[in-house]
Amino acid sequence: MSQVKTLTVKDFKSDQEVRWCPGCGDYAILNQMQKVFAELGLSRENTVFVSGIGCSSRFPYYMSTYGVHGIHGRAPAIATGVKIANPGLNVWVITGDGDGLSIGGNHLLHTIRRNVNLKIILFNNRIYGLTKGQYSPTSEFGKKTKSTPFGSIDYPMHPISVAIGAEVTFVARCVDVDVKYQQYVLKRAAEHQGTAFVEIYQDCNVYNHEAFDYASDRQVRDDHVLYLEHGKPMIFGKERNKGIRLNGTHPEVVELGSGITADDLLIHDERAPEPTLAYLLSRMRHPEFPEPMGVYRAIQLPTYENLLVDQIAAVSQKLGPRSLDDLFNEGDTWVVD
Amino acid sequence: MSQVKTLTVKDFKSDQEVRWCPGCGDYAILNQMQKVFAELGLSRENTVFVSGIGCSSRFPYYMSTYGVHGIHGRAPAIATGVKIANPGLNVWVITGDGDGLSIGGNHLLHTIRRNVNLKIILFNNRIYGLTKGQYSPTSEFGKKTKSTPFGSIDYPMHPISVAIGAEVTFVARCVDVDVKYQQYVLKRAAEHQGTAFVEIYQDCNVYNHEAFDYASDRQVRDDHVLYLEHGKPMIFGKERNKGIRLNGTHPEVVELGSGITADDLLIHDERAPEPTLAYLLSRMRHPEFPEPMGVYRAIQLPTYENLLVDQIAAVSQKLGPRSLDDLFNEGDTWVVD
Amino acid sequence: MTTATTAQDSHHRSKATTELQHAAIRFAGDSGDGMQLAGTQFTNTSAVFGNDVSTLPDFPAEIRAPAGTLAGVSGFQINFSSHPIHTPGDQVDALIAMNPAALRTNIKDLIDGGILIVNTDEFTATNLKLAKFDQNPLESGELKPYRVYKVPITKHTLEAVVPAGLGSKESARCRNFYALGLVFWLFDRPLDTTLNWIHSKFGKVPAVAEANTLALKAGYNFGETAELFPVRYKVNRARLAPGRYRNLTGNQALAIGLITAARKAGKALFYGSYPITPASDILHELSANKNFDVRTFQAEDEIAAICATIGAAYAGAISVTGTSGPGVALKQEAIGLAVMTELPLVIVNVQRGGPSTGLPTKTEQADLWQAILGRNGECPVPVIAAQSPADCFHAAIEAVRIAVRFMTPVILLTDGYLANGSEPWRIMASGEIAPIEVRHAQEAADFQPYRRDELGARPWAIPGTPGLEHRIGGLEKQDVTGNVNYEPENHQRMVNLRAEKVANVATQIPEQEVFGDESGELLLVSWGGTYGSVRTACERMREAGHSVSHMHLRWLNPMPGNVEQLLRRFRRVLVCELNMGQLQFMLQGRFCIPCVGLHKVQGRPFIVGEIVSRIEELLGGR
Amino acid sequence: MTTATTAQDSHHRSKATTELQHAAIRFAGDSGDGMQLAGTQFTNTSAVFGNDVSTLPDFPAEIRAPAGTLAGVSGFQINFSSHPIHTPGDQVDALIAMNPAALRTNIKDLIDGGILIVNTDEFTATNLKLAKFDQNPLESGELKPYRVYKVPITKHTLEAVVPAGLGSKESARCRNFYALGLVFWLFDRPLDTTLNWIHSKFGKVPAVAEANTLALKAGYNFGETAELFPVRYKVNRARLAPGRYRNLTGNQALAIGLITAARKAGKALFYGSYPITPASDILHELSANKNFDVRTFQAEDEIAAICATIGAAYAGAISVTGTSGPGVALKQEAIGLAVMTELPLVIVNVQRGGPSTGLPTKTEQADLWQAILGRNGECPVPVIAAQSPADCFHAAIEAVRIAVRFMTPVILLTDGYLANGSEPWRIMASGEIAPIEVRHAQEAADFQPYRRDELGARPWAIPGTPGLEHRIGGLEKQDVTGNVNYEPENHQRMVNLRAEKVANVATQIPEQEVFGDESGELLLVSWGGTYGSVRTACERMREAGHSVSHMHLRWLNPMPGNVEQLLRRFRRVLVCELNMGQLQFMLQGRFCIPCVGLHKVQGRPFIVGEIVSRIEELLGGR
Ligand SMILES: Cc1ncc(C[n+]2csc(CCOP(=O)(O)OP(=O)(O)O)c2C)c(N)n1
Ligand SMILES: Cc1ncc(C[n+]2csc(CCOP(=O)(O)OP(=O)(O)O)c2C)c(N)n1
Ligand code: SF4
Ligand code: SF4
Ligand SMILES: [Mg+2]
Ligand SMILES: [Mg+2]
Repeated sequence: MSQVKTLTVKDFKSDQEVRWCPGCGDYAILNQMQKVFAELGLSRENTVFVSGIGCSSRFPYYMSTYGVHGIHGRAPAIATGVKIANPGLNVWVITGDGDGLSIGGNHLLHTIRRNVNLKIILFNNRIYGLTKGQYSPTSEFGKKTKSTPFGSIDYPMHPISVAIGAEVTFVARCVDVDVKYQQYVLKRAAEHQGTAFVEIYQDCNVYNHEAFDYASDRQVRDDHVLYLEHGKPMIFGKERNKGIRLNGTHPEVVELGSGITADDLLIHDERAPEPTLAYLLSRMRHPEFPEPMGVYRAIQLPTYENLLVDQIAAVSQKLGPRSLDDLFNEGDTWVVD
Repeated sequence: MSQVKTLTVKDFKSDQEVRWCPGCGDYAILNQMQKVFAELGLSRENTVFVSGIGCSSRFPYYMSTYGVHGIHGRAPAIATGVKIANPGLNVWVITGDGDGLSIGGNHLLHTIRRNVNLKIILFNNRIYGLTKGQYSPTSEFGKKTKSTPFGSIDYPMHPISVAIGAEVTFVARCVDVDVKYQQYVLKRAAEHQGTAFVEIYQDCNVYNHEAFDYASDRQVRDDHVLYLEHGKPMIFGKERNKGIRLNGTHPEVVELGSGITADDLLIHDERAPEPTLAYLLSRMRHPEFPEPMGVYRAIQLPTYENLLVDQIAAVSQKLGPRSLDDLFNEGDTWVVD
Repeated sequence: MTTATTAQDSHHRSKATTELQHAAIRFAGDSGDGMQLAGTQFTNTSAVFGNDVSTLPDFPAEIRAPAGTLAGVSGFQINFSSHPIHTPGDQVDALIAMNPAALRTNIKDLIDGGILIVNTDEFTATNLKLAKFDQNPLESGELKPYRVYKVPITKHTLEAVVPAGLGSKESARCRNFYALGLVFWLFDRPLDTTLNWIHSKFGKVPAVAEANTLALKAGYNFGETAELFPVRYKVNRARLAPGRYRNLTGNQALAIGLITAARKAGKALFYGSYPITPASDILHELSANKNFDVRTFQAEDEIAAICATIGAAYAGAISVTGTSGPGVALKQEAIGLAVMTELPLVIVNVQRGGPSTGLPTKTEQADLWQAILGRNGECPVPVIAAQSPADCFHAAIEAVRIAVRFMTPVILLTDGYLANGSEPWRIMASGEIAPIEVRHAQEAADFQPYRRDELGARPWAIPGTPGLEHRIGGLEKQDVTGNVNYEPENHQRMVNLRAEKVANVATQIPEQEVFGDESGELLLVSWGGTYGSVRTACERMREAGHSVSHMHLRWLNPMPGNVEQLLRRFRRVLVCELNMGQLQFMLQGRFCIPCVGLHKVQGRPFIVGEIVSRIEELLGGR
Repeated sequence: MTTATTAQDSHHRSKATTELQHAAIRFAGDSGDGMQLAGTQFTNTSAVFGNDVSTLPDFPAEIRAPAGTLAGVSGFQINFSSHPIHTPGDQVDALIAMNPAALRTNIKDLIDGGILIVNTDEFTATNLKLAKFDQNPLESGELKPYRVYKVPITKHTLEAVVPAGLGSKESARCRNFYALGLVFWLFDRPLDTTLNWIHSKFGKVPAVAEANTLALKAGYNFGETAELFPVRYKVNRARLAPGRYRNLTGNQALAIGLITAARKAGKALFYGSYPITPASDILHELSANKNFDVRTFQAEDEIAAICATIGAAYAGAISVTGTSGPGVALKQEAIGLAVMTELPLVIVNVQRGGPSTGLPTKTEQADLWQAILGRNGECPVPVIAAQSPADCFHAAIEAVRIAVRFMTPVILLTDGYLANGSEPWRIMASGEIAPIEVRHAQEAADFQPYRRDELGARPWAIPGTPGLEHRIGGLEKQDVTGNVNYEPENHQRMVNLRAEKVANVATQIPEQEVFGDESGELLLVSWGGTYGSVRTACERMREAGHSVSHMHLRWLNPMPGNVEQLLRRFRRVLVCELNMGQLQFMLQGRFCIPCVGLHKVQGRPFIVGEIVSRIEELLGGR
């Protein structure tokens, strides 16, 4: 997927005017994506961005790669078709919390379990932006929106927990404005072979402004998020004086010092064959817990499209070269003369 | 839901001829359901069975209650409507591994996360029965079926893991032929307030015969399943000499004796507020592990329909009694005379 | 401003006032300029004042485009008059352009000699470039045909609102109120409706309330004092039927109609929906009225929405699902289930531009085939279309009434134009609306779920009723018993019975009426939201002495029994639709009567002139 | 057995042989009785022997009903002849009834004087009751009109297969081979085709192979030796076009056609599907042929299936999705996307009985409106229908060819009758089939994704091509550039361009032909799977000297350019369809030519007699 002439960030910008609301978190993500593509030396012509419908789903128009702006919720399915038809392509899916989890939840689930080699980036702004502000499957319980003027009575769903329920091979999270860390996460996703699922906390400036302030505001965020590092104990806090300890199958927040040291803490293992640790991390939620950022899980499993290609090769080998005429003449035949 | 005249098993049989293949596991489940209804003294007129499409989904025709044989995959949505329109009804959903997890996966997920008070029984035979034998989302990797003559390349999904990903409030499993235990599980589901999700291993006599022999054959099953008991250590085996021990966040099978006692084993806690233990259990799979049977999780959370009814009551209270004429005359009005 | 008489209005001290029979004006600006709000306020004021009004909001695509761009322009047109009107007007008599982009995209709709008010502060080099002007149009002379009034609206606003003490960004946001005040002055409208609104809306944020008030008054006073405007205009009260009125958008009217229908049936209202432009406001409106036992369910998708609606109908609620064309596509399989299970529900389609995602914020009538013919199998469903914003109220009630009476899904078509457009609605007394009779089966003896009444409806037996336990589903049913049945003759019989049932709806709806003579040279045929423009065109042609009549179809399936007979009374039939001829095709398919069509698929309603031209062409071509 | 001449066949030693021009027979029994297999074997043998054949399998509903019940009856009808035939026959000349239920449900289709072979062993009290016989029909005299042969088939089979050493259940399972052997004898067919099949199928389980062989021969020998049958029959070879033949079901033919099309295009074949009766066999067939670079994707639902197909088309594969009516309902939104993105794909609809889940295993033609008119917005799609099982091969290739040439989704309609029915296919040499030219855009200079060629097709530029990076989607596109565009005039233009493109398909398909005279009294019009029965009816009427012609429409949208002209040449037009008049409505809608219809919605094909009666009625009613 790399090519001789390395491209710059600008080379990944399309000629279309970017049309999100001023201040929308989507801009930051677009910029990081273009940066990551340039830095990884990826090519335009071998890349396809596929999206559904939503503000976030306009994303492909702004990348100078190939792209499909699909229909609502169906991007993972479209992308699966692209990948099967041409496994050599670098295929990214852009989706929103409504697009990917509401109408499109099932496709997401099945794409994940099949481990199709797609990078799925879910822009979670906890709202339906494009349709002007209804609550989404990730909106908080009790949230007042246009369609819930008296507060939502739906318990939200948590994208990472759901993805782990489907046994995703790569799952990670980051925040729109934390651009450096976002680049790291996007790069990790880009490098993964298999379905990489990334949740990005994204500010919808107009309909759900500051929903993620706790995790993005520099003043407070260090106490509210936990940066996961493979093989390292889980320490967090502005002073790096807090940690996560395991109590049976439950995590608990502890203060370091007075007898508790880093050795008592849970060690992150993104390569654990069992996804239980990742699941446990996905259940750590604000405000009770710091919310884990970074790579929850990254394991290797043969990808769907490789299995497919291999099977076709094996079958072709086994059945030998067969022509259309062989196919036509299969089974009982007879001659009329 | 109970009534004065208690009904017998026979009272729950409809006048329709039961039309599954001879030997199909569905018969056993139908019988247990009728038994459980009689034993719990449930009424016919306040019960609705809703299903999708599939062999299993013919179920409602055979119960003498109200019933809707819906369209493929949509039973949870139909049932949600029934429940919202009349929260007093006792609503059961019957679905298959194709109906509930393939085309209907998203509705299942959202019903679960909303905690609608439905009993969802998934007949998992790991095959599409009605359409004559294609692989389903629960079919094993590599399985040869009509649509995968060279073996399936899809990794299966695991219904209980998925349900826990959506943070289900009640989830359990049992086997078709283990009728006593099935009755226990169905009763527990019946008593739960909220979404109760039950996976039943069901033999498709024609297209996937004996897929669950390891868990149903009396000769071997005790070594292959683990009966969950709340507050009890996890012991299994024909000799009850094996157990499950926690190693970090991973379970491991241990032999009791030579230093290892029941005290070293994991204690089941179906009421754990965190679903991590339930998730861990859902990952224990044959042949590496005994597969847990019984109630993985059973916690209390206000149900969707109660929240809805309460909200309507609260809003009505707050806004006071308003007539249609009040509604008509809202906002800016003016008089022409 | 077609017919104007000059008069002097006494209670104003200065300047001449010209009296008009009607005027159409348009506020146009950036999405961030608050044009929808200004338009709505002008509408309400005019309506409260006593004019007949008709409005046409024109949104940009869903996401806010960058400020100042052509894609970001938002417009709101109001036609107000002293006589009954049916449309927002073809062209406008006055245009308020808040920036160059708004000027560019709207100027072509301003009549020659029309009033153009521009916010000069926004005619900066950047904005001119964004609007693709090489030269500043205010200087190039290209605006010569119009009466141009250059007002530094932003600057004036900022000055005016200083006492409120807001920041400069928030202060500038009041400029729509300044513009509104100016236009109020120009058309001699009172300020009190808007002042009340500001008070009730921003009461809790006094600084904002004050700033908007100041801006509004400053605009008004600018008109009064500046030497700019030689004349002001006045549009007298219309002679509307006496009564209390309010202004309703189609979506509001539809929501209120559904609540009314449910109350009139004495039942809970279930509304299952998934948000989609331009239908979402129905969900919003209903969600805000839970106290009427409205149970809204925002589903995970359109399929879940209709399936839940089917479940709710089975359980006995008045059950409705609403969406737009792409959503109906997803619901068709389930509509088939509702047809087979014969359950009463209403499917609302607020049509938008297609195909596919198409033009989500624009109007169109291209889902008629989808509604009537778009399902697998022989799957007939009654279809009704609302004809004006306020008529959505009545159409909703009618749809529910037929659904319940016939035990059938009913499709109710509206469109983006009706949904967001508004008109005055004479507020009915709830007692004027007939009850909707619901008969739930009760009697267990000899109960048969598919035994039909004289109109072909099966009984509505709901869970909770002892002895009526029964099972329904999507497989073919046996006649009378409703059991699953695969017999050839039974299938044919059931297909026939379902078709007859829907055909019987024709016995319960009014005979088709024709506006104008009952026979003649040319019959205009329309349906849905084009009612107003086609009726207006017909009126104009008749005034000019032509033999033109108008038949507006409310029920598209089945059609009233006398439609064929009426069609045959005219030498020619012109079917006007915002599609490429869907109704025309269906009339021909049913009656083999050759029709001609007037088709438009531009995301916009007809303008009356287009219809008039087509008629003239046809009449000329005699 | 209409026209029979008696002759003596020399190489058989005993009994008289009657020569027939054709015969129709039906195997009927319980689902567990292996009737589909017996029927298929008889078909293959007859075809290999050299007859023209046409078959009609008749499955029960999907789940196996309990043994012996009426709901569990499975049938397989074969019409075989010495002259070309188009249908499986209206009635049968011989019926093999393996149990009372099979007798009850099938006897009405046996001609008076026809041969009835019953398995007496199954006429037990229980089975008689299950089949709702009060009296044993073998004794009641009610079978008098037929030539009844009572054979204890089960008992004979059990005795015959003893040497194979199977258990009694497995032994009994061979009774279909016994029955088959007997019928082979009766119609003087060779055993070798079936013996070969047994060998290749059960070669690995020698005991089963042996048992089936023994049963088959025992049945044959019983015919030879028993005194039961006074005469045997012979149907000579047909004069088919010379060549090698094989028997194909519609679904097989369709799958092979798709593979051929992809090979002829030099591309991978992508097939995205979700199982559904009666389309699933296409998926099965294709999955078994992965070595032709066939990439089957069993999706999680129909929506995912078509969306993946759209993705595959974008990426450059020959892309097809297959389903039945309810599945098409789910795919419509995505078909709209394919229309807007102008990507080449084929959507196969194997129609079944509707509406809703309907009669899943039965045939119908009621999805025509859905195919042509069933989407939101103005959303035209070319539609082609296959006319016979083997024709599915050609129709598949044609559909792909048009999709690729015009950059458009194409809907290919077949039905349950075609899908499961079979007929001999003259095996083509692959060289006889023209290549499908695929031109992928390559040249970056001045590339425009929506610039059209002379037929209106846009370029197919696929990912991986440097310099052609472009983005497409469901929002309205700007002409030429393909950028998102909301302008009114552009929308109208694009709607027109899409319509014109589809209309242009008419330039690339053959002119419409008429069988019989090109003008006259009555024109029969048909489409899809009713071809055979309508053609046969036409032939019969013409033989009887009537002025009746037949126009079979292959392309339903667009229709060939000369259709209107042809229709107008006949005094009356009779449209025969397995629906309530969908094509008729569309012909009237387009051409305003009043037609009459023959409609049938019974889950079954037309029988020729029905059509003949209707024609006679019409001609009589002159
Ligand atoms: C079939 C269909 N249903 C509904 C819609 C309307 N719709 C468009 S985007 C959207 C939700 C957008 O929310 P999300 O995915 O969170 O994206 P965001 O705009 O917040 O980025 C909805 C409901 C549609 N376009 N198509
Ligand atoms: C929309 C739609 N797609 C496909 C089908 C065909 N279909 C019916 S049941 C079924 C799968 C059944 O499998 P499962 O849910 O596991 O039920 P089982 O028969 O095994 O009990 C399918 C694919 C359908 N009826 N409707
Ligand atoms: S509505 Fe929200 S998510 Fe959409 S573009 Fe605007 S700020 Fe971004
Ligand atoms: S096909 Fe399988 S699941 Fe269906 S009824 Fe038969 S045995 Fe049961
Ligand atoms: Mg969102
Ligand atoms: Mg199954």
